[in-house]
Amino acid sequence: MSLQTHTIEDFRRDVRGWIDSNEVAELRELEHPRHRSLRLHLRFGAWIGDDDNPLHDAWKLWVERHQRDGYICPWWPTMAGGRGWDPIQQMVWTEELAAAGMPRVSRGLGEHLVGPAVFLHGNDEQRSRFLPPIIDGSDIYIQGFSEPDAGSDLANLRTTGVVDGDDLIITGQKVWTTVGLIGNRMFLLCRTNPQAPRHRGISFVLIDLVGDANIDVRPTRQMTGESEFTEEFLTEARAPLANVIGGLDNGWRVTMSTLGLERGGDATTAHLALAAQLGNVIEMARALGRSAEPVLRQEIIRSHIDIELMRFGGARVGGIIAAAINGDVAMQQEIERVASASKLTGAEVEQRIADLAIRVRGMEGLVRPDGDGYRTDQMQYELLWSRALTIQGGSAEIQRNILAERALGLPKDPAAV
Amino acid sequence: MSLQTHTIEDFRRDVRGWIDSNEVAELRELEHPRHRSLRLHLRFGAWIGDDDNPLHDAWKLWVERHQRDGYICPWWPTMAGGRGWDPIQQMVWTEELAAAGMPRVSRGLGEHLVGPAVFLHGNDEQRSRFLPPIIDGSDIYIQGFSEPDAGSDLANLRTTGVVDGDDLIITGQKVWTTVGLIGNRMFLLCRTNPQAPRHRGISFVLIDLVGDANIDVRPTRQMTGESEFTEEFLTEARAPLANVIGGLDNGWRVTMSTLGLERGGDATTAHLALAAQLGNVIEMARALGRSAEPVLRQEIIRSHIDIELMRFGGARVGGIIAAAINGDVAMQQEIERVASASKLTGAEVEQRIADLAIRVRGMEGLVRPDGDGYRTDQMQYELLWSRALTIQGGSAEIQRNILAERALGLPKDPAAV
Amino acid sequence: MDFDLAERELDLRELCATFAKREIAPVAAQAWEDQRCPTELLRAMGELGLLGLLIPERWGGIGMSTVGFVAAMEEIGHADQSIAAAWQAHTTIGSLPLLTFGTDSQRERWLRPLAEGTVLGAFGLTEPDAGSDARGIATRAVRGDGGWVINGRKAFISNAGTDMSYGVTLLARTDDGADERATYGSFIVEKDTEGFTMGPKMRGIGWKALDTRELYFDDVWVPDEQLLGDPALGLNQFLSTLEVGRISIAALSISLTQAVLDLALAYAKERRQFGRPISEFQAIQFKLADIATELEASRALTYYAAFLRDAGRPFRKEAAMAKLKASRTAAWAASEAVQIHGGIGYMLESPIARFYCDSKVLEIGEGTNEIQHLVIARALGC
Amino acid sequence: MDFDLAERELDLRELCATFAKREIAPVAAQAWEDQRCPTELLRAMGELGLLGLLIPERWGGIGMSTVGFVAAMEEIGHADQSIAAAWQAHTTIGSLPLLTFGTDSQRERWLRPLAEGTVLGAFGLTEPDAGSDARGIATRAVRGDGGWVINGRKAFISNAGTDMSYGVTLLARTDDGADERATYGSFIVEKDTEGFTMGPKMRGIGWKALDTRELYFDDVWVPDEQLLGDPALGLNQFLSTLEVGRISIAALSISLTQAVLDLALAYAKERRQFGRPISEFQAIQFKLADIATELEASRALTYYAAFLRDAGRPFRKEAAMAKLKASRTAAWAASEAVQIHGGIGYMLESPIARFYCDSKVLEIGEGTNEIQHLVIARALGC
Repeated sequence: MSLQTHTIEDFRRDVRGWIDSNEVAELRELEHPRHRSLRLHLRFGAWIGDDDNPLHDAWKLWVERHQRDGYICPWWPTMAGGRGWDPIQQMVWTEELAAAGMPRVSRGLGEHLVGPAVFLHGNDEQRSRFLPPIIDGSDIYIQGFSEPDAGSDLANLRTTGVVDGDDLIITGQKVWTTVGLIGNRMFLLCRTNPQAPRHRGISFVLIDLVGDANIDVRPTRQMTGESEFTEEFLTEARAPLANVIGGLDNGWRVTMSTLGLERGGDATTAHLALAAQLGNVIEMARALGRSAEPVLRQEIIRSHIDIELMRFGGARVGGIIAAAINGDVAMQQEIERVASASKLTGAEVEQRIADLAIRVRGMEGLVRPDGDGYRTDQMQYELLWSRALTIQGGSAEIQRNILAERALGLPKDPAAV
Repeated sequence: MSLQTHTIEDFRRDVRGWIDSNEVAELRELEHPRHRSLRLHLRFGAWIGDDDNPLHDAWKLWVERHQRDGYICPWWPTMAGGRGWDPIQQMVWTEELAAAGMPRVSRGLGEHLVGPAVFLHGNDEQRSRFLPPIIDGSDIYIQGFSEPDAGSDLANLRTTGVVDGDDLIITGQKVWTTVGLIGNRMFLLCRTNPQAPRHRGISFVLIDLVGDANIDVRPTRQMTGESEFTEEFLTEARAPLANVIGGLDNGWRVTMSTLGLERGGDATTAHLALAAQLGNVIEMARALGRSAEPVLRQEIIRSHIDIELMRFGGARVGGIIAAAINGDVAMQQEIERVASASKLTGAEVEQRIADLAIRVRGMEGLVRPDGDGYRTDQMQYELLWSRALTIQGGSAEIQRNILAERALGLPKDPAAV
Repeated sequence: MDFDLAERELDLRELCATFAKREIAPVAAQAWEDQRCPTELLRAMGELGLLGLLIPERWGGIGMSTVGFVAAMEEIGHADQSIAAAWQAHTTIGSLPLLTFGTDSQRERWLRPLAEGTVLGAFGLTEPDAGSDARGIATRAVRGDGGWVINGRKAFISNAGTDMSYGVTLLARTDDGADERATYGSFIVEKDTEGFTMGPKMRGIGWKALDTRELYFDDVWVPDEQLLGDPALGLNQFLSTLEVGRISIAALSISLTQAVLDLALAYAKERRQFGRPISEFQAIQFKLADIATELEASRALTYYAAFLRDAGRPFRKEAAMAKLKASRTAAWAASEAVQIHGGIGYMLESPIARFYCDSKVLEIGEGTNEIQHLVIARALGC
Repeated sequence: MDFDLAERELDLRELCATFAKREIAPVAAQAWEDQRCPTELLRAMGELGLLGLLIPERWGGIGMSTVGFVAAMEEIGHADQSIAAAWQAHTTIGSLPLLTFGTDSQRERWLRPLAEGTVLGAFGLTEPDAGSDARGIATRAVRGDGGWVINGRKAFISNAGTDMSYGVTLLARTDDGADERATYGSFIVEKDTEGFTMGPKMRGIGWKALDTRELYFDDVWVPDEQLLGDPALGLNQFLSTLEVGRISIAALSISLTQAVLDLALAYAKERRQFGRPISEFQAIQFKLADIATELEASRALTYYAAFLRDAGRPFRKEAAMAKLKASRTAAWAASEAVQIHGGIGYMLESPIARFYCDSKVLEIGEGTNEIQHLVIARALGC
């Protein structure tokens, strides 16, 4: 008797077949470092600027083929317009795309956060109004969660939402918003009931950024020289009450469950990017004739081991997410635990690999490439970018602290950073 | 469509039912620290000394019930006398025994190394001669691999085996043998062809220790105060050629494949012991009123994260081992890779937890308990014992180096420690 | 700046090096194995003046600088950690409260024999249930019969139970519990005093030749002249005289790190694998270089703290840093040194195993490293 | 022992502290942003005598001790790492070869202006393809036309391309390739020499105000008087004069660690979360205490290496240790300090981000830390 199943391999064969028949070979070019900024935008759901790029047509073709066969947001439930894939299938999909050198068509935060919030917590009207524009790419969402005083301590948010007739009037400042300039819509948290305890009285709202929105999106510049993050000033911005997902004052619950899913989704595939980065370091070490250096090897293999363990963790999370999408709350907590573990390990591994890369490369690695603007090459970008990984979305310390409470039942102490 | 399967839960129910009906409650007492030495022996397959212990009868009853229903070496293939369980089933079995507080009946190295060597590489005559006495507990094996100059560099072994008629005459010294005093038989590696390259010309032999064996087993004393390890001096010890497994000069291959399986087996369940140790630290922290200390929590959760990832890794290895037992060599290499990753992480996590335990406990933790002999309590034992984990069976450095070659294809450099 | 020892300090170091090599090293392993405090060695050290190291000549000592004390410790601790631990407990907390708070007649009576090395000094601070906060001690001294009556229990007290011990100086609360402000005093209790008993020698993971015990005080009466200083003294004021203990443990730590580095280096040069001495392997070289580097940094920091004390300046923060850094380095270096030794390093009888076992207490004793962190953070203004 | 600076060193430190605060700090961020070497500041430092720090008065310098140099660096580097990097390159490798190997007339002609601070010094050692082993350099000088003809290429050369630069002193092979033993010489090449050109200012991740370039030598002819010392000198003998460079990077590293500690501490006391300043949280306190401790250890070790040089004793091992320890501490501390700052620390314009970016080169420049490990291991006899 054996419990093994081989249907994963059948699925993999199907996926590989579709990619073979539909791939747009020119898009392999996107892997080139000069397209980093574009890749970042695509990951967040938009082809922005650079319309003259000859790849633009290729990209449109690739997206059309996805749309034709229903491969956009494929992990969404069928009632939401997806294919209902479980995360193992997603992982296979991602792996096969990577193997073929084809980019994944992502709808960014719309796909990973707004969609789940709407299909898990929204009403039918909201589902039909908000989900299709995400799938067809007309709505690109940015995230309005963090504030100057609400980073790790998200529940400390100050942005207010005041009911005025059928609208919510929103005022406040958001920071640390990923590539905020590319979106036409924002999902945000605001405090709609100042009397309620910290975690209650918060609402999850979708709002338009275009037109006369009273929302000022300002780019900031990060260590990498890029504006991966923006800040937003909302001055009496209006959103219809019908855009509140999961009901007024219920935003914390909506957020926690969808954030968990997002992290879970990340956990299933996080090892792939890390393995690729480590592969680059190994290539670099080989090219410099340093791959036999014993101490270097020890460091490389340490990272490899962590990545292997994350890979297995990813598969495990996969199984759990499948249950959670069907609304199993206990499972959502399990995802949160596992995904936190993966995110924390992944962030530190990524920092370690990025640092190793620079040390392998030596002085050359510290010289930024020529060209306009503030350029960095891929390894430099990863070095600087990786520094943010243990800060953004709740510092590593806070996340470990939360895990100590939830996973190990240690006493609650939000101030015990 | 979902690829999830629920038959694991069915299996778990069956196992739990068997344990409920057959458990011998007195054996829960074995968990007490004063039985540590006995537990160690049981793990290696023997109830040694302490025959007056009132638990002895309970243990015999528990073993008889296993034998009656075929639960000894249950993961061995059916042709070898086992039940053909895959490692996920084994893991469930171990988990359920742990949940019930019942000890696992292990046949020690006979079960985990000799058995697989014999059923994978032996002939039919050897299978029928060597396997049943392992299952019925009459043969307890100790391992004769490491030598003074062949620790991390195992292939450097010097013990010679000279063919003399139908016998092999073996001379040499073995060290670092786990609980060598409890066995009646030894499996060892010796060099039977000094002309062959390092990894060839080595044979895997089973030999009797009792009677006029010309093998002198000497205890040594380790940091823990225990004799976990012995050394053996073989002076023209004789073993019949029919005891050579896998053919003369073919011992390296036999060893590598069975060692891989052993490590794989360990990998499926290694997280359990670590989780228990971490649980003890948490208990201790609670008892001392320190469980809310932020920095302590951070360290606890770091170990927890690693254990979680190992748990997932274990499940993964499980799947692979199932294939490897059916003789798939490619799978064996995959096990080796994964299991090495797990072993290396596990060893470091165990050291970290043991160290943390002592720091949580403070000065009290450094005082050994009263009583005869060189006593240590459980946490002290773990602290000192864990120090051996990155040394025994190939140092962590060597193991990482091997992994660098096998898993990442870095250039071979055995001297690059 | 001048990192050289003064001539007197150099002479002392030389003396200690010779004594350590000729007298301590040959018997250390056996004393550890026997779990016996070799007081004959401590008496011999006393004859050389080493037991009165930090005490002025006026009271029978040799009035050495703290820097000289660290240098001496480097030699003693390199030969054996247990004996060094006994010696430093005597030299610092066992003697200094008498020097700081004693009257001349108390100094004459109790400090002089300690400094001259005829008896061994002990200080009773820690209690079984007080955790790491000294404020939590429960031992009390109350006025009675024209003196003080002491009740309580002390734990992990070094040097009080040997055949060379005279008794103990202990800390007790002197307020009646009703006052808002807790006050503390310390008292000299000689060994045959009625009601003063002790447990058996504790058996440790390391420091096995050090005599450590629980002490019990059961209606122990002492006359006023055995009260040391003002019984209304605050705790911090009192404990500050013990800050040199942190420098002392830092010095003990660097002596251990040097010892394990020497052992690992010698082993690596001798042990061959894959046909070469393992000292030629890069991974081993890097480990050794790292140990040597962290050792040198710990050493420089420890001497810096000692220098500040000698110069009469505040050294609380630096002493805490030295203790934190040096003990952490020692524990890590001992573990790495065992790793370099491989299997042989895991044998109980190997010298490296002895130092490894001894290393564990350094991070915990004399204020855990958690405490050191807090002391430093406070000094930074957190 | 004496850890205090001498009066002259204290005065220097005071001077540098004032200059750093008044002149460097206000413009540093802008110079970094503009990626421009602010030579006006270096000229001002020259007027204060700071560019001739390690050069005797006889040649226009102020003849300061190495200890004094480290102390000065603590102040300069605390204000800005790029300017400190330019200054130290000038002060050590840019000037010292001329002092050590120059004839009096060479010293008069080239060293004096460097020491008096009217021009900026540069040394050309590294080459694009030579890796970290200086033995591998390919630039060659051959006898020709009664002088030397130089061909080759140098990379990552600081200070050669500013409006204050006079040229460069560079290292080249002087053997003809047929000899068994490679020989090396160094040559002074002034900036307008025919065939001597350079690339644009490199754009770094950090040290953005430092002028760093590739230099190209294309049949560059120099007369004999621009040859420095014996052209048959072995490489080690030559490189040993550069060992002070390791102390210099160690000093730069401790100045960075102090800077990021100060920034993190100030931020932690000001930033409130969960209703309290984050400096009250244990996790933050421990991080700050750890940084302060490793800083103090690195500092003590760096001064120790400097002391050895001043005392005329061997300091190769200690300089390598100081460089290894201090640079590793700086890189780690900068990363932890960013972590303490949270999101604000990740903004390119924040001072902490500037120091973080600057920290990366410390572990790699002036001999990677891998090299330092090997130097130390060799000194240990491996």
